[in-house]
Amino acid sequence: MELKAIVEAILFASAKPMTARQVQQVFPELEQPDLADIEVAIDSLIEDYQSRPVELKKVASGYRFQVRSELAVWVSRLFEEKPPKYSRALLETVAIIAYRQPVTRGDIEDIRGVSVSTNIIQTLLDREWVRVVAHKESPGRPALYGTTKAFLDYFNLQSINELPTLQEIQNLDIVIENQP
Amino acid sequence: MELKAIVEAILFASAKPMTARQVQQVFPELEQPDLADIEVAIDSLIEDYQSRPVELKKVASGYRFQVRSELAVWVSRLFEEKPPKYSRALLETVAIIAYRQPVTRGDIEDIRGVSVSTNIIQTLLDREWVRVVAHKESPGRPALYGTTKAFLDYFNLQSINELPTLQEIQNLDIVIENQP
Amino acid sequence: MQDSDLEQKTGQIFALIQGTPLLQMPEDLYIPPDALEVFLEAFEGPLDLLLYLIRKQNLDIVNIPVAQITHQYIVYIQMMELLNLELAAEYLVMAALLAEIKSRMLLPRQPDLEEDEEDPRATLIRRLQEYENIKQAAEAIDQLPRLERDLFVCVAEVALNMPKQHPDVDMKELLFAFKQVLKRSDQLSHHQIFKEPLSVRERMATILEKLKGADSLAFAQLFIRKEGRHGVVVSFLAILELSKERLIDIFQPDNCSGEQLRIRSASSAAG
Repeated sequence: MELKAIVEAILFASAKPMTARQVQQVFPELEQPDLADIEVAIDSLIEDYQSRPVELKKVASGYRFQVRSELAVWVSRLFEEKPPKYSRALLETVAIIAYRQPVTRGDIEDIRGVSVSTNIIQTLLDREWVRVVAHKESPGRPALYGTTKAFLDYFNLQSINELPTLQEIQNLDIVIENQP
Repeated sequence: MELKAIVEAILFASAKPMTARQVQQVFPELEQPDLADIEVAIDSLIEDYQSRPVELKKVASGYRFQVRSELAVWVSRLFEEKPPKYSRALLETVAIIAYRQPVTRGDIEDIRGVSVSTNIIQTLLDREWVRVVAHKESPGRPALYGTTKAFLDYFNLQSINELPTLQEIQNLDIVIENQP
Repeated sequence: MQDSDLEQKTGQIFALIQGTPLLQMPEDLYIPPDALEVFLEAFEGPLDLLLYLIRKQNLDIVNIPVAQITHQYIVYIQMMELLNLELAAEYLVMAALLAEIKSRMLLPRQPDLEEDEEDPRATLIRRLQEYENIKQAAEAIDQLPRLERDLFVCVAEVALNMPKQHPDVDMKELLFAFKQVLKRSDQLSHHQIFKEPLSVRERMATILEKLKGADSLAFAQLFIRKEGRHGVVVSFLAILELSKERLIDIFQPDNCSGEQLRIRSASSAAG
């Protein structure tokens, strides 16, 4: 019962589909339930959500909660509007990743002098402008971020070299209307 | 019945808290239910989720589904990055802004007795916890800061009144006189 | 009562601090010197330090013995100077204020003079109270459940055929944001931080990513023939920089098979 509740919470909080094995990994090492128990919990949840507006569905990369397809049409208007502009914090973060890759979140915070929210990193990962290239072997094994091909494509760059040099940026006279 | 299912799906699909009014806007123009009906549906959902691993919670900028706090400790391990820690200086600064808004940077410095670093103000603006609400009509026209709904959302609050109560300042007049 | 207690302890001289005899070791200073430094740095400013001194002795803010507190405060300030801690100017301003209050209290009252200005002692007490309230409120806010730590938003996916909408970003906006970063960080440090050519930084990321799928890679695998001489230089610089930043190890396999140098991520070397 308790296990089922935790599994439900984990699957709801995860931004990506998760396999039973991945769910198991979320538990502290010494308290990991058996894979079979997790699978039982998941099956039972699938049953529970059978006739609810949201269903627990198995997709290629694992299980995820999703809006039942009959209701998707109602929800779709939620995504039609143009999303708001990115914050300056996000733009600064992606620029630092581009110029200083591979960097950890801590490095970015040092350079910006302020903390970087998980949200910003997640947005950049979701947009596939940024990827985790490796993990640094220091306490907490923080992720090292780099930019992607999609980032270059979006900004119409052949390679990262085509970004202006620091010197050029400093001499650049950029005027931006309605700054975020 | 049908309406309630759609409202539930909309609230689950949205990444941000939504007000009843915003939920109403998601419906096609000619089929928008009454605001009152949406509110009834939301109240009923809050009830339904009362004893589930996930709760429907009202925060400053609307309703959101979130993991019940008792389960948070299990879910937190889902995220690689450690949650940010906030320094005392930052927390005291945002507390002053929250309780005394609108305030200038000078006001904050008067209360804390030390200068406020630009980094702290920058972090608070970045996180969109505070914003410039106006400029004071005094030399230099310093910015007046106030807190935002995002600040309240972050701390699970509906309004500024839900912040921990501030102690009253004792009246000194009587005590002072009989000092040596 | 407190005062007579203190007087008894002032018989011996503990130390000379900048020529001033330190007569009495504040009771809470029996801490190893390293810890002392950390301890003193933990104060958020003069008000915080004063509050600490007051609370430590269970004194009432509205009834503080100014002479005693002033003395203790000055001892702390001197400690900080002795440890070469960077002392914010506010600490010295407060020391002067305390000294002024102390001297005023020794003088007979001059009622007509005091009418138009607030008693500095009353002002100080009010500020201490106000700061303490905020300090407590900040601690209470820190305890509130919050996103990222105690609260996690639940989102259900919507399987739609239409692509997800993303905000548009102009290259200008990106460069403008970066220019702001450079402007904020000081001139010297960003030349340090952003000194390698971009192609090298990017290659560093690529090499790390290649290593994710392999225990180790031979040097030769890192050079791409069609990139020519320039590509070789870029790869080479990237390897050196990765090694310098301790992200990879360069090693020679110990089987003596005459094999070339290889690299592995610093993580696999540690394990």
